[in-house]
Amino acid sequence: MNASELSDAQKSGIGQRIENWILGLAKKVTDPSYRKQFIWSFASIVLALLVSSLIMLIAGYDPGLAYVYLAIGAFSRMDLVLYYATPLILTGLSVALAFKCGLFNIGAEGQLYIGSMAAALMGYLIALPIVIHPLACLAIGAIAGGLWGFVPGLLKAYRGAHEVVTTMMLSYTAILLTGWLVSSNGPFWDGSMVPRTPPLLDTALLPPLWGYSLHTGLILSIIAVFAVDFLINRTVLGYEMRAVGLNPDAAEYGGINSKRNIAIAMGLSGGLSGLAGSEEIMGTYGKFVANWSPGLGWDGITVAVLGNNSPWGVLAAAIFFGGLRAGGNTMHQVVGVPIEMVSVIQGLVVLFVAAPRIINWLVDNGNTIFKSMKEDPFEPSINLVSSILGLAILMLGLGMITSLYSLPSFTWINAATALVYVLVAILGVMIFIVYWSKRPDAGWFMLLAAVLWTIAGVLEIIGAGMSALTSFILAIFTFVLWLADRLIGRLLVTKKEDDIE
Amino acid sequence: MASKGMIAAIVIVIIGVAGAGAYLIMFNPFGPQPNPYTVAIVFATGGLGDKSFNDGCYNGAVEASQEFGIQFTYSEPAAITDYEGYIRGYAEHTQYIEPFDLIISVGFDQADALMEVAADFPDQKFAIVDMYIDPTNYSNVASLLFNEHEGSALVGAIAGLMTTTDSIGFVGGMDIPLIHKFAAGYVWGANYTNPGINYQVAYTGSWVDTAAGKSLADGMYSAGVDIIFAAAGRSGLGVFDSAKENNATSSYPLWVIGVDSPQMYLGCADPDNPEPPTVGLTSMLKRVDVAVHDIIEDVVEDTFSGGVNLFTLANGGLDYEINTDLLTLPTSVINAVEDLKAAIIAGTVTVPDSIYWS
Amino acid sequence: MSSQYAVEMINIHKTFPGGVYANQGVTLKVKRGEVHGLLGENGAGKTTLMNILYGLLNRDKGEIIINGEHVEFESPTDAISKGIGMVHQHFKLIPPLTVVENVVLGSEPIFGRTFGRGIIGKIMRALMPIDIKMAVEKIIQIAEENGLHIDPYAKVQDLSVGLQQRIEIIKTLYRKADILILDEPTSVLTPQEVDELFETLKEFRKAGKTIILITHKLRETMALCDRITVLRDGKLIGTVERDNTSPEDLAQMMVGRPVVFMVDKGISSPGDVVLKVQDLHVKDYRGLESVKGISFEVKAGEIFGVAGVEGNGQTELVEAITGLRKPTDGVIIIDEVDVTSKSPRFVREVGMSHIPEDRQKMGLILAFTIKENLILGRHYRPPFANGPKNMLLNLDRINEISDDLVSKFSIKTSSSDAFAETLSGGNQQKVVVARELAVAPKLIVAAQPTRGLDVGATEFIRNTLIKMRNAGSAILLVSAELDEVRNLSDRIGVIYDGKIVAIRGPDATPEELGLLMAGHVQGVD
Amino acid sequence: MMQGLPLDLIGWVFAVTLQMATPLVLAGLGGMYSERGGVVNIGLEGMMLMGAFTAAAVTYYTLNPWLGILAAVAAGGGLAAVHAIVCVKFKGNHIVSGTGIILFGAGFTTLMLEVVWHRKGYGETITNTIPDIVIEPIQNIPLIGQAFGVISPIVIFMFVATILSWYILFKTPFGLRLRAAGEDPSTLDSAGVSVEWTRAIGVIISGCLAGLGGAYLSIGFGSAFGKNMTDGRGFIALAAMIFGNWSPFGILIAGLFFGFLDGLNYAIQIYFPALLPYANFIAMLPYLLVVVALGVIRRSIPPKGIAIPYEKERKA
Repeated sequence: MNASELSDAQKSGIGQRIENWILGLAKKVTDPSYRKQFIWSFASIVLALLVSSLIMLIAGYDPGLAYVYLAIGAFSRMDLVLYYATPLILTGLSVALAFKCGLFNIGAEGQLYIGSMAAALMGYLIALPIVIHPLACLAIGAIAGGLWGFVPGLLKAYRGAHEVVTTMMLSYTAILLTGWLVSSNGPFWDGSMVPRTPPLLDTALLPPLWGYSLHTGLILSIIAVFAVDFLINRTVLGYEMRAVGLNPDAAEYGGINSKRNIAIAMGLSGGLSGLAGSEEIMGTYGKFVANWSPGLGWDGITVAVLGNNSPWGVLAAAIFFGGLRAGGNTMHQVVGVPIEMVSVIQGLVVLFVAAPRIINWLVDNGNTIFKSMKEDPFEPSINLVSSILGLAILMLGLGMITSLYSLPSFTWINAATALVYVLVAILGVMIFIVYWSKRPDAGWFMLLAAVLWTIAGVLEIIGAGMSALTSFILAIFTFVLWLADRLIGRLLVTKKEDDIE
Repeated sequence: MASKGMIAAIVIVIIGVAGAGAYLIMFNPFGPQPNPYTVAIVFATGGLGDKSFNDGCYNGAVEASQEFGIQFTYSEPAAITDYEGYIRGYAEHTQYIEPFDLIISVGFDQADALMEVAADFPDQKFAIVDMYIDPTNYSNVASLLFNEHEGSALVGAIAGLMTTTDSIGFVGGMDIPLIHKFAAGYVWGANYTNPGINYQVAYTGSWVDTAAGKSLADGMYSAGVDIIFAAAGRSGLGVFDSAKENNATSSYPLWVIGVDSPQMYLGCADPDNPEPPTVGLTSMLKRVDVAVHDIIEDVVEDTFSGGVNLFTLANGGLDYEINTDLLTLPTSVINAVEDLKAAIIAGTVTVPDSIYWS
Repeated sequence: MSSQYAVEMINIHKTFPGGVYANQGVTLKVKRGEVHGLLGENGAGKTTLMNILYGLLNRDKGEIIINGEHVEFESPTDAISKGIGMVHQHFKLIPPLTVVENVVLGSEPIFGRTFGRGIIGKIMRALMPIDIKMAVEKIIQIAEENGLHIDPYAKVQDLSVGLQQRIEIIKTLYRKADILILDEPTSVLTPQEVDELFETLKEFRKAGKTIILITHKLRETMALCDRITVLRDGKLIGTVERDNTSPEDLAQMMVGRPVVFMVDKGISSPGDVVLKVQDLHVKDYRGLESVKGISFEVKAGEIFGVAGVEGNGQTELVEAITGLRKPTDGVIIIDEVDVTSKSPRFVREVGMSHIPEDRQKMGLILAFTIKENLILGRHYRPPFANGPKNMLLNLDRINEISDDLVSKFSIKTSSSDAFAETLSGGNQQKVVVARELAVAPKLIVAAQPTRGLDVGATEFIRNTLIKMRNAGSAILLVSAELDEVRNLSDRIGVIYDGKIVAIRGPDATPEELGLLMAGHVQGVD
Repeated sequence: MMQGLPLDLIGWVFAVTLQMATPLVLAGLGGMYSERGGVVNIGLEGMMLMGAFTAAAVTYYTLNPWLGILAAVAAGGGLAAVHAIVCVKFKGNHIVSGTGIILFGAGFTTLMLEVVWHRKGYGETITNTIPDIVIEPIQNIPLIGQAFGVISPIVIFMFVATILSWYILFKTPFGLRLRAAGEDPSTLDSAGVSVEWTRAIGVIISGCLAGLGGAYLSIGFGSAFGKNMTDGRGFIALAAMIFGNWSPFGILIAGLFFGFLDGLNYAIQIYFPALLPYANFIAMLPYLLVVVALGVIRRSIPPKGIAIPYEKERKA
C-alpha cells in the first residue's frame, strides 16, 4: 500500500476503510510469522494424532477406524461443530482477554453460571417484547458475569489478592449459589424433580439458525470475536490493557493506571463468560438447570491457550474443539472408542502447541540427518534406522503390556515382565531422542535395549510364554544395530588416526 | 526457517494422506452397512460405573440381549448438550441401512432432547427412564417411571427395626427433589416401624466423590448412627468403605443400605468374591434393569406402546434386596416389611414422595 | 605447567541467535599473575568473550586453553573447577537471600560425609544439610584476610551496591578462584571505593592470582593493568603492554578514530524556573527512606546534572518527580503546577518527559511494535486517539507520525511494525528518546540516558539533549558516568545518601566531585 | 436432634479435616517445588489423577498397596517429566502445557480404567488398601483421638513431607538452588548449577507428590479408582499453595484450613438438620470466606522468575 492509496482511503468513507481492513488482514495472513504459527499448529495436531493412535493401540481400539469416523463426524455435521463452538468462542475470548492484561482468569466457569442465572431470571420473570427481551437477557447476563469477574479484578488491583485463587473460589461459590437458588429450598425452583428454573418465555429465546441445535448465539459469538479484536487492537483501552499485561512497569511509566485496567479487564472477561452462559441458556437449555455446564469455562482456558490468546486464534481453536467434540461423538457412537479419547487428543495437541520447539527439534535434526546422508550415507542411515527402531521398540513395548492385561492372575514373573516392558518402552523413547539428535554416546542404549529384550524374552518363556519370539527377534536386531554402530565408531576412529599419521 | 517448516509440513501431510489412503483401501469403512443392533441406549451423564442406576440399565439390556438374541449399542454423553446429538444420531441411523427398533434414553434430564427428536421421527420407538413424557403428543415414546419412595419406605422399615442405637442416616448425592423422594420414603418407613426414631440427612454435593461420601458416613457413624441409606451414585461407595472400617472398632454392628441395584455384596471384604460377613443390610431395588428388559421385550414381541410404564412395588419394579448367602434378616423383620409392602400395594397406607419433615 | 599463560583463548567466534556477531576470531592470551585489561566500547564483545571463558555461553568456533590444558566448558561448574571466577557487571545475587546463601550457592559445604560416587553421591550431597556455620567462618576468614568486611547473615537486598560487589568478590575467593574476571567493576563505585578495590586487586596480584578486568575506562586501565587487549565490534584490535602505550592510543584503538572527550555545548541561557523540588523525602520499595530532604531548582534552558554513586537515592528521586512513587514529604512543582503525589499521567500532562534508567524494564514494551512504543504515554489523546471521548486509536496518524519519527531519529529497523525486542540497544534507546522528546517538553528527566550504548548512539543522544536545552527545555540529567555529567551539565548537584551535598559548576574537577560523591563534605554550604 | 457429645463432633471434624487435607497438602507441596523452581504447574489435577489410577491398577494386579504407592509416585513423576520437558527443555508456555497435562491425565486414566478393569467409570474395589495405623494410647484421648488414633500412613507422611519440604527447601543445597532457580535463574547458572536440571527435578518432585496425593484418594482413604475422582482437588491444591504463600507450613495450614471447611460443612449438615435446606448455600460460604480473607489479609508474592523460561543464549 503506497502513500497515495492511503490518502485516498482517508478521503472516501467506509467502503474504502473496509477494503483497507481486508488488505491489512491479507497482509497479516501472508506474514511469515503467521504462516509459521499455522504450520506449528498443524504439525502439533498431526503429532498429537500420532501419539493418540499409540494410546488407542494400547487401549485396544482401532485408531484408523476411529479417525475416519472422527473426520466423518466433524465434516458431515458442521452445524453441530459450530453449535459446540458457540459458547467456547466466548469463554475462550474471556480467558484470552484476561491473559492479554496479564491475568489468569481460571474462574470463567463461575462467571458463566452467574451470567446464565441472571439471564434466566430476566428471561422468565420479566415480560418484554420480542428482540428487546433477548437483548435485555444477554445484557443482564453479561453484567452479572462481569461483576463476578470485576470483584477479583478489584481485589487483585488494590489488595494484591492472587486472581487464580479468588476467581477459582468465586467459581465454586457461583456454582453452589446458583445450585441453591434453583433447589427445592431456593426461591427460583420450578417445582419439578429437577433443580431448575421455570422455562424462559418464548420471547427471550434465541431463534434457531441452521440444523436442529445451532442457534443465533453463534452470530453473537462471532460478533464478539470482532469486538474483542477491535477492542484489543484499535482502542485506547485495549492498548493500555496489553501494555499492562506485557510490562506493568512500562505501563505505569507511560501514565497508564494499571489497577484500573486490571479491574476493567477482569470485568470484561467476566462479562464475556456471562454472555456465554446466557447464550447457552437462551439458545439451548431454555431454562437454568443446576450444574448445567459441562466445563465450558475450563475448556475456555484450553481454547484460549490453543488460540494463542488472539481473538481469531480463539475462533479457530473453538471450532477445532467443536469439531473434536462432534467427531468424537460419532467416533464413540460408531467405533465405541470412549469419549475420553477426545480429551486425550486435546491434551496432546495442547502439549505440542505449548512447545513449538519440539517440532523445530524434530525437523532440524531430521534435516541434518538427511543432509549428511548425501555426504556419507552410512552413519546417518544408522541414525535413521536406529531412531525408527527406537519408535518401534516404544510401540512394541507398550503393545506387549496389553498382552498381560488378559492374563488370569497375578504372578511375580508377569509383574517383572511388565516392568521390563515399561523400561524398554522408555528406552525406546530415549533411543529415538539420542539417535535423532546424533549424540555421540548413543551406542550403549542399543546394547541395553538388546539386553532388556532378551530378559523380556526369557521372562515370557518362564511366565506366560506368548510373545517370546518377538522379543528375541528384537533383541537380535538391536544387538546388530549396536554392533554396526560400534563398528562405524571403530572405523571412524581408525580413519581419523590415519589422517593424523 | 519457514521453508524448512514447509517441507516438514508437506512431508507430514504426505505421510498422513498416504496412511489414511492405504487404510481406506484396505478396510473400506465408508458406506452404509447392515445394522447389527436392535436397541440403542443413551446413558445419563456420569456414564457407566455408578454400580446402580446406569449400570442397572446396562444389565437389563445385557439380560434382554441374551434372552432374545439381539444386540444393543450405547453411548455415554459427557454433557447435557450431547444428548440430542446422540439420540438424533441413532434416530437417523447414520452409516446403517436399517433403523434401530428402540432407542432408550436414561435419566430425567434427557426429556427435552428426546422430545425434540421424537417429534422429528414419529416412526422411531423411544423409551425414557425416570421421566414422564406426555403420550398424547409423543405416542412413540414410552416413559418408564418408578415410585422410588415406596421402595425406600421398605428399606426404611428394615432400618427402623434393625437399628440398635435408634438412630439412622441418609446420604444423598445432591440436594435435589429426585433424591428427596428417596429420603422421604426412607425416613417415613423408619418412622412407620419405629416411631420417633432419630435420623440424619446429608448430601455429598457430588455423584463421583467417594472421599466425601466416606467422610460424611464417618461422621454419621461416630454420631451414633448405625444404619445409613446411601443414594449418592459413586459417592455412595464411600459409605460402604466407611462402614467396613468403622465396623471393626464399633461395639454395635454398623450397616449400609444400597440403592437401585443389589449392592449388599459391596459390603463384603472382597466384593469380587462376596462372602459373609457383609455390612450391606439390604438394598433398595429400583429395577431399572427390569424396566429396560421389559421394554426391550415389548419391542421384540411387538407389543410396544407409548405412554407411561409405571414401576411400583405391585409389579415388581421396586423391591428390597434379600441375599441369604450374605446375610439373613430375622423373620420378624421380613414379616413386618412384607406386611408394609402389602399395605402399600393395597393402598391402605400412602408413602410421601417429598420431604415432609422439618 | 608448560605454558606461561594462564588463559589462552584462540580464534573465538560467537554468533547469537538472530545473526548478531559478538566475537569474530578473537584471540586473548593472559599471562599468569598479571592484571590484564580487556578494553572496548559497550557492545564490543568483551562480556560475551568472558562469558564464553566462564562457561556461560557456548562458542561457535575456537579453542580455550587454561594453564596449558585444552578445556571444554559445558557449564560454569567446569570453569569454576579450573579456578576461574567471575564478577558480573549486573551482580549475580539473589536479593531475598542472605550473604552466606548467596556466596555458597552452587558449592555448598555440608554436614557430615557422603558416600557413593557419581549420581548417588550427587543426590546425597544435594540433600545433606548445609553447614552454614562453617561457611560463615570461612567467609569471615576470607573477609579478614582480604579486608573485605561484611555481615554474613545480612540479606543482600539490604546492602549497598559497593557491599554487594564485595560479596561477588568473596564468592570467587570462596570458590578458590585464581583467575578472576571482573566485568566493569567500577561503574557503581565512588572514586574512593575504586581505589580501595584496586588496592585489593593489587594484593591479589601479589598473591599470584591472574586478573582479567573488563572496562571501557582508560584511566582505570592505565592505573592497574599490566597488559591490555582491545576489542572493537567483536574483533580483536590488538594486545599492548601498558608501558608502551598511552590513553590516547588506547582510545583510538577502542573507537577507531580520535576521540573528542568534550562536547561543545555552548553557553546556557537559563530562563524561568521549571522544576522546583523542596525538602523532598521518599521511601524506597523496602520502606526505608532513601531521599532525605532534597531541594533544588532547574531552569528552562539549562541542564542540571545529578552526580553520584548509584543507590544514593537517584532512582527514588526520579521516580518521585515523574509521579511513579509517592513522596512522604516535600513539594514538587513543575511549571508552577504542584505535581506532588500526582499520577504519572498528570505529571506528563504538565509537560514532563522521562527517559528512564532501564529502557527494557520501563521505557519500552519489548513485545510491542516500534509504532506502539512510540505512542506510549500519549496514546490516549489526539493526535493518537480519536473518536468519542478519544477512545479509539487513530491508526493512520500513528503510522504517519511514527514513520516520521523513525526517519527523524534514524532508528535502524526494517519497518515501524517490527517489534521493539528486535532492535539493538542503541536503537531501542532512540525509540525512547524520540518518543519523549518529540513533543517539545518543558522538563526532561533523563536517567542514565546513554547507559550501555555504543559511541555513535551516545553522541547522538548527548547532542539531542543539548539541542533540547538550547530550544528551551529544562533538563534534569541523572547519570552514574561522572564524565557525562561534567560534559553536559550547566550545574552539577552531587547526591550522597539521599541528600544533595553540594552544587557545583561544570568546571568542578573529577577529584572534587569524587570526594563529594563519597560523602567527604569539606567546606560545603 | 443434637446427638453425640460436642467433643465427638469436634473430634470428627478434625478427622475429616485431616482426610480432606491430605491430598491437598501433598499436591500443594508438589506445586510448591515446581513453582519455587520457577515453573508454573497448573497440571496438578492431571498428575493426581494419574497417581490415583496407577496406584489402584498396580495394587489391583500385585495385591501390594505399597507397590501401588511407588507406582503412583512414579506415574505422577512421569507425567510431570513431560511437563518438565515441554517447559524446561523446550521452553514452552507453562500454563499451556499444564492445561494439556490436565486434559491428558483425565482422558488417559478414564481410558485405561476400562482396559484394566473391563468396566466403565469405576474400577473394581481394591481390597488391599493401605492399612491404617492404630495407635491405642491416642485413641482414647478426646478431641484428637478420632483424628490421630486411627491414621493412614499417608496422612502421617503429609506431616513428614511438610517438615521434610521445609528442611529441603531452606536447609539443603538442593533447596537453595531451587529457590535460586525460581528467583533469578541467571545467577544460579553463573554459580555453575544447571538451571534446567534444577527446575526439571523440582517439577518431577511436584508430580511425585501430586501422584501420592492421588494415590491417597484411590487406595489410602478410598478403595477404588473412579473417573475424575479427584473432583477438582488439583485446583484447590493450587489455591492452597498460593494461599500458603509458597511455603511448606503455609501450605499445610492452608490445606488443613480447606479440609476443615469441608468438615465443618458436613458437621453442619449432620448436626444441624434445621440448616439442611441451606446446605448448598452454607457449602458456598467457605469459598467466599477465602476470597474475603485473601482480600483482607495479605498479598501473594510469587517467586520472581516464575513462568519465565530461562534462555541461556541471550545477549546480555
